[in-house]
Amino acid sequence: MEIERKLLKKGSLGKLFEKITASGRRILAPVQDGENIFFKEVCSPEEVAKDYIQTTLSAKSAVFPACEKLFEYKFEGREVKIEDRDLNFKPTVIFGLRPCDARSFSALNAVFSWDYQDELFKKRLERTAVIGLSCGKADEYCFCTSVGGGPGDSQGSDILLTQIGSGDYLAEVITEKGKELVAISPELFEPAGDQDKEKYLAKLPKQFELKALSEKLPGLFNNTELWIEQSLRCLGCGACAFVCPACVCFDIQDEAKRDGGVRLRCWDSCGFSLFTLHTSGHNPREVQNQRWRQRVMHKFSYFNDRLGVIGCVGCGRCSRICPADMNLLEHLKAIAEAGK
Amino acid sequence: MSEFEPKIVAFVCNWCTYAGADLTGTSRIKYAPNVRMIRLPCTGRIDFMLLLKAFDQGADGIIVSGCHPNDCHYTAGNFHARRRWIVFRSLLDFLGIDTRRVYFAWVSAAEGAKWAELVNLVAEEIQKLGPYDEYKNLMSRGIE
Amino acid sequence: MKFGYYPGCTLLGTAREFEESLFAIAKRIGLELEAIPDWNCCGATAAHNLSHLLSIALPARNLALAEKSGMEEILVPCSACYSRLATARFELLENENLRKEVSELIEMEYQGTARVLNIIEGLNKVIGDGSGVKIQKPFEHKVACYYGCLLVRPPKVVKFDRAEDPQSMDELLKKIGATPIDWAFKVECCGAGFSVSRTDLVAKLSGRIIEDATKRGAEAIIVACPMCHSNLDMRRGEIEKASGKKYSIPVLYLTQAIGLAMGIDEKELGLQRHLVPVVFPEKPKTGEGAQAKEKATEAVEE
Amino acid sequence: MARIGVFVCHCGENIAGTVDIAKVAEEAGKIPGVVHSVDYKYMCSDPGQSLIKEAIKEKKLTGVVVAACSPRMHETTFRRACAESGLNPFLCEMANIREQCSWVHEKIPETTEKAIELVRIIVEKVKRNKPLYPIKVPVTKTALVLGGGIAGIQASLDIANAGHKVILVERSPSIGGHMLQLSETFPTLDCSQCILTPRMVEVAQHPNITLYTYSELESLEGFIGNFKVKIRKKARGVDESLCTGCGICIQKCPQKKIPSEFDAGLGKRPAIYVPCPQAVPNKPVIDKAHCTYYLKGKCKICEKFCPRGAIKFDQQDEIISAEVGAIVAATGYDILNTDFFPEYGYGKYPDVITGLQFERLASASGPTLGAIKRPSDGKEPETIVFIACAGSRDPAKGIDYCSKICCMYTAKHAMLYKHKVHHGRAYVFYMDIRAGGKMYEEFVRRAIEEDGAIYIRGRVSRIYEEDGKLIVKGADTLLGGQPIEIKADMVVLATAMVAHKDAEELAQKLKVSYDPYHFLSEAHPKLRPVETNTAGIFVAGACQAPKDIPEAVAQASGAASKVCALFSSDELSREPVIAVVNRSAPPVFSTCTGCFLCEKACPYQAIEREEIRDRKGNLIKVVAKVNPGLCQGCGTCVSLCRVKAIDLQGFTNEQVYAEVLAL
Amino acid sequence: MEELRKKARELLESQAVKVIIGYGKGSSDQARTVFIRKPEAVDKLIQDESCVQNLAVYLLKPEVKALGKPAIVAKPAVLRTILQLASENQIKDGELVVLGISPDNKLIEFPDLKAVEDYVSGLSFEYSDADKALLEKLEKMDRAERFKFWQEQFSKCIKCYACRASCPLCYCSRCVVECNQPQWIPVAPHQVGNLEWHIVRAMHLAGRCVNCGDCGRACPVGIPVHLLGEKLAEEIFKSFGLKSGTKVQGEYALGSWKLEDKEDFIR
Repeated sequence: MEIERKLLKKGSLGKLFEKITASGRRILAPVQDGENIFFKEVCSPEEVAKDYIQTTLSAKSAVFPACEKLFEYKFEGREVKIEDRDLNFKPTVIFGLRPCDARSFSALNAVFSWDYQDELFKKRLERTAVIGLSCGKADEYCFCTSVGGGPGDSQGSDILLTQIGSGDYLAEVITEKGKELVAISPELFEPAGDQDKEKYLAKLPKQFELKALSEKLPGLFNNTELWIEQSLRCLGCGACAFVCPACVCFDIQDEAKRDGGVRLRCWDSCGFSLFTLHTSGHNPREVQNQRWRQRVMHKFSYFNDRLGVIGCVGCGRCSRICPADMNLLEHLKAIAEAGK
Repeated sequence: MSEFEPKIVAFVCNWCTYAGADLTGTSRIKYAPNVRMIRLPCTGRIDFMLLLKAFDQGADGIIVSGCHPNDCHYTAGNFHARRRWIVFRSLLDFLGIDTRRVYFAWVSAAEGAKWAELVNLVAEEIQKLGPYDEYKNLMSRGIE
Repeated sequence: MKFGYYPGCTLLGTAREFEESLFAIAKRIGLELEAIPDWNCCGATAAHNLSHLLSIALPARNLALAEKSGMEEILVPCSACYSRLATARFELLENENLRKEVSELIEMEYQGTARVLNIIEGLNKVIGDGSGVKIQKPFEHKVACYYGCLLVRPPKVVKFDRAEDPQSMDELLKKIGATPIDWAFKVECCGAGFSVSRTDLVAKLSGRIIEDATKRGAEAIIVACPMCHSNLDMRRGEIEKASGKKYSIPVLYLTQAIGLAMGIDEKELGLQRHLVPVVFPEKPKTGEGAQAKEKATEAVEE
Repeated sequence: MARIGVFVCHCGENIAGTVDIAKVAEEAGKIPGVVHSVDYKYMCSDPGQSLIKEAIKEKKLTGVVVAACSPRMHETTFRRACAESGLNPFLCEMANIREQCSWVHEKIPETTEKAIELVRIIVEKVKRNKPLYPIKVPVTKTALVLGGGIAGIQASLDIANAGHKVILVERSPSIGGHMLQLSETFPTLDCSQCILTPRMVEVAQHPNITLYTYSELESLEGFIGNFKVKIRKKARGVDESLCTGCGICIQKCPQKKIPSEFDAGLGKRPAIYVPCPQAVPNKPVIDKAHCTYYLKGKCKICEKFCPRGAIKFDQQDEIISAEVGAIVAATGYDILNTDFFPEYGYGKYPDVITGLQFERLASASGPTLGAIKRPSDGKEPETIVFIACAGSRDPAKGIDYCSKICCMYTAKHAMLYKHKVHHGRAYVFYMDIRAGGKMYEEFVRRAIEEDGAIYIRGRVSRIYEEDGKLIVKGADTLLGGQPIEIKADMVVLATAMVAHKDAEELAQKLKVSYDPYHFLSEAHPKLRPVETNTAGIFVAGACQAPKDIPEAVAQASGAASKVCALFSSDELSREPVIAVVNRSAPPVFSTCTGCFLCEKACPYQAIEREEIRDRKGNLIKVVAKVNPGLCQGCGTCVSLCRVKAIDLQGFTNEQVYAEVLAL
Repeated sequence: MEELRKKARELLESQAVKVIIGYGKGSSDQARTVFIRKPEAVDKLIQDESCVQNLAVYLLKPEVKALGKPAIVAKPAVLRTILQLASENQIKDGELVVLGISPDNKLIEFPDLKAVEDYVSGLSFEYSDADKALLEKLEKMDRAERFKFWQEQFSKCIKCYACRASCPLCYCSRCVVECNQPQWIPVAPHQVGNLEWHIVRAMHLAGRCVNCGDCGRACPVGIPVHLLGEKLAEEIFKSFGLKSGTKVQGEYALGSWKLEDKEDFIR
């Protein structure tokens, strides 16, 4: 559809929030928590964190929770009774999502609706609308521009806000969902003049050539030296995967109690040695460099080959939080520029 | 059940407290029925995880009991246990878990009466404290 | 070398010569003594009979003061003071609660870093290895080293070299040319505080000490305790009356003996303050000495 | 899938009186995995047991739960029943619904509720039980006895007479120990040597006993039933096989002034010597520290005179290896070094002696042939003072404990003295008189009343010499602490009995624990007085605590009977309730991380280290391994193990966890 | 810093070690771990306040072990870690060279681990003021408040195990959460799973943790997990007088006992 450009006054946010909540939707927005920022349910703009570059965790959990019930079961005497879970999720509006994160939904969707159609995920996604917020600044970890995104990129947002000089927002209504949101309280969305969106966006030059990277990668599989070199200081925790908006790996857990139990789906990480451990004791990815290789290959090569998207949006979280300072961007650059 | 019946789990050593509780029986001393005993060879064998699991199962109170110092059938199991509990209690308390609901006691094979008193005391105290909802409410949390 | 220094009342009074002689040799053997600022009574001899807490608090204050002014080793010449300070330190380190109680009382913390030295330990540290002391006229006399009770008891507090048969003073005296005799009264009671109230008792007890020393051929009794000194020296009259014998044997502080050996003037060592004049019989005939030596060696062989 | 059978017992009215048995059986039947659930009046009765046996066969049960009395009551009964019908006994457990349910609660629904839950808990456990088999440990039926004193001798003879091999190791040149040095023994005053020497000879001639004198334990490995020991046989300088014990060498040795250990320094001996005429074996040793040849390189007179050419100056220590199944430590005691009492002038005054020296003086075989003479001048002492508790019961500067035998031997000494020196005066300073024992108090009274020993309750403060007399200064506390001074000719100190100077080293070699005084610790102060906490090692005599002869002998026989019990079967069979460290296929081998924190925690030193190597023999990792011979199954290591690599058979993590989950 | 580089060069040139585990310049203003294997690369080594990570965590990593004998740059906390690892039979004398860094950034060399022990015995280890303040605040709270505080913290936990991975004493080949027969600790990052994980971790480190604080630093969601270690270290010192990581043959607080251990809480 044709993108509509509107103006959303700073002062109108409160009203907008009210209306959205009133419409039976919950609003998830970035909230300051000590030094961190998490997406939490809010009702007024005051609760929303101001002036941040990136949230600690992405909004992934809105559509793909860290721990999600698949079904319950109960013992009735000798019989086992299974209760499927209801898919009647509360409609959700994610406010203030960064363009990079917004793009991540397509990566997630690509996996969850690839061969098997994952009902839980799709229902959640279907009931989720995104009010994105372009980036006025970026830090040294950001590299969305190098993976096809940008500080003002609208892909994945239903409405994309860009704060302009006055402090008001330029609101680009991008999808039907976006239209619906506007329709809740059209009066708040005034016609926008010809605003130069670009000038309010962070300047973020490309760091490497994605093409060069994805061409080189397949040939590097057996270059153990490289992977060891890059991963030696990696501690093998799962933090990078868990903060990644595009990581989709999960683990299925049954939790049994005396008279029943639940089956849960939980985030998992290819960084764990256990991730590929076979019952036999054999582990195809025995050491950390193989797991690091897997992480890079999967996101920038396999993902692309199979699903036509890459598993990274350049949000830079993995590098920001890594306890061992494994800087992904740095490593990608190294590979892309190798032999140049 | 209208009135709250506390659920009490007891982890006891085979040589002193379990034998002591048998003596309570042979001496026909009555005590509150809401205690469930789990028999282990020695207090040294009682993994602190078992206490958490008991809470997971909805226990409102826990008893850990074994031989008096120097009486351990294995000479030192209870001493090791004692240290473990000193540290574990301090951790639980630091985490705000209600240590008033965890009772430690030395009950020898001869103290059948003491066992009955202990169980009754715990049953009463826990009755006063009420069900351990604080912990039980955790169970459903964090699952979307 | 530098020590903290606790004089105590006696060394400023009846035992002035002890301090005089100590200072006299100290400045010659390069030993610097810094008195504990604002020191107070050590509690001897009454405090511990009246109030245990007080008997610890008094010395504790001195220890704390010393510690505060950074002293690590405090020389305490008077053995009564030494006994009190050592006991206080021992009990404070043993007993956490007592330490708290006392430090509230004296409004100071005592960690235990400041240690107390009795006169023998102190001198041993400086001249124990024989160096640092210039012997002008060797103190070539047969001496009876008399330790008294307070220096060596109780063993678990003072940890003296060899409880009930101490040796360190004998060793020190050998260094200045003296020949310590082997005798039985090294650590016997002199009557101590009864000096005034039961002089008769003191006369008896001290009498036996002097008797045994002279009988075994000592030419001088060397002491390290003002109390012992006053009983053996000042009470000589009563002693002689009680035993009906005359004793000319002088009683010297070991600091005085060392001083003499170093050739220091008698006045500076305060010898004139003694009631029993410090005079020695003619040099013993070498014969005796030789025999004495033989005896000693035999004893060793047995 | 498990097939569990539940058998609920009424125990007449004992359980049925308060618990709704039918309901219990019915509810139990609903528990997943339970395929058979019945109740019966008396499960432990024959028909009751056959109910179980038949069900096992018919229903192909994989586990049995008997809900009845306490397992401490009937577990063995029901497990045997299961075994008889082919079910591994360890797949049977009991739910205690009598002692811990029906007998302690009223007849209310809750009681039945509880019974049901108790059953459920045990069912969940049994589902996870594994068949276990008693641990068989082969037993080497040879005992090692350390120490050839009376305790060692007694233990050796008892074991040997029961038909088992014994290796007796004695560190000195002859067996006999301190008892051989004693003159007479209390309370009977019979001659110590007369009763001991026949036993010594018996040891020497016993076909089952191998005797190594002048030898010491070098090292010990292994565990109960399977110890490997090395014994160092010190070079005697004499070839025992050639020596006839004629003694010419001893007469001819020019070096004759060496204080004799056997005479406690009162007598002299040559450099080549036997400790005493009754020595077993009666073969001399050369004391290298004093032998002129070893010191100066020439002499060899003994060699010249030896008719058999048995003198071998170049003889070397010999290491003997042996395998034994049990060990009895009977290494005895020392007496407190009396240099400890300067106030008593020991060492300075030759006439202040120890009790042991007095024994030698009083002994007919002693240096004075039994005449009481002062070491200094050989005069007969007119006045003699005995000081009890010399070092004992003296926290300030001696040892805290009571040496136990001093009261008695001091009384004996006073008597012996009075018997030999009728006109002499014997004073005894004492704290308390501890004469607990058969005829002991009577004995002391005899010393006081018949032999007129003068007992003074008080301590001696100082002894010094004056004009050839020993001035003993003390106080009589019964006379209000009145000072007492005795001019004595001789003083005897009843010096404290202390652990042997090598006791600590020995304890560490044996891996048995020892107390602060270095006495070896028994496994339980009351119930296991002759065992140590290391299975297969036993204690006898004064190495465990001060003892008199009858006690030492009794304990020795006790230890011996323990050993014989152990040797009574070829294999020793132990409850399989022990810890095991998991093992798995490469590359894991075991999840044990080899931190060995469990090693120090184990009360039985049962944790060993196993090196895992690849084919080339390169070390891959070192992991823990539980020695089934030593483990007693307390499970302390299990709850200590962070990775859960150790588990306790019969109470595995899985079983216990399942029990909790059944709550 | 220069003396460190100099020493590092010597070690590599003399082949005394194959790799230097030290700090180098990292992203933004942080330092990061570097593995120097060539003498010419030693200038990559830096040494300043930004160097906080506990490098001992790498000593037991297979990939790092594969590089050969290491020399490790060790600030006081690392020294304690090394001693603790030694007392747990994970490293032995001679297997590594310790390049000690004194609190005032001076290089200290150690002939052997005993020397490390002696040096450490002379150091005092204080918790950061922030930690002290927070500990105090928590102890002042009443129990229910404390419970609320920790539950809020743990609700953020995503079970990424960064705390475990960054901990040099979490070297178990199979962590207890990975034991699934039985599954002691729920794998799922729900409230109970998180609570039990942190309790177990604290207990497994009790008497071993040297309070380097890396777990707290590593946590991506900012849970002060290291406080648990600090609290228990205090308790253990108070109750048993034991301090982890101070002896080559250290005594494990939970693997030993004293007759007089307190039992005021036992009936």
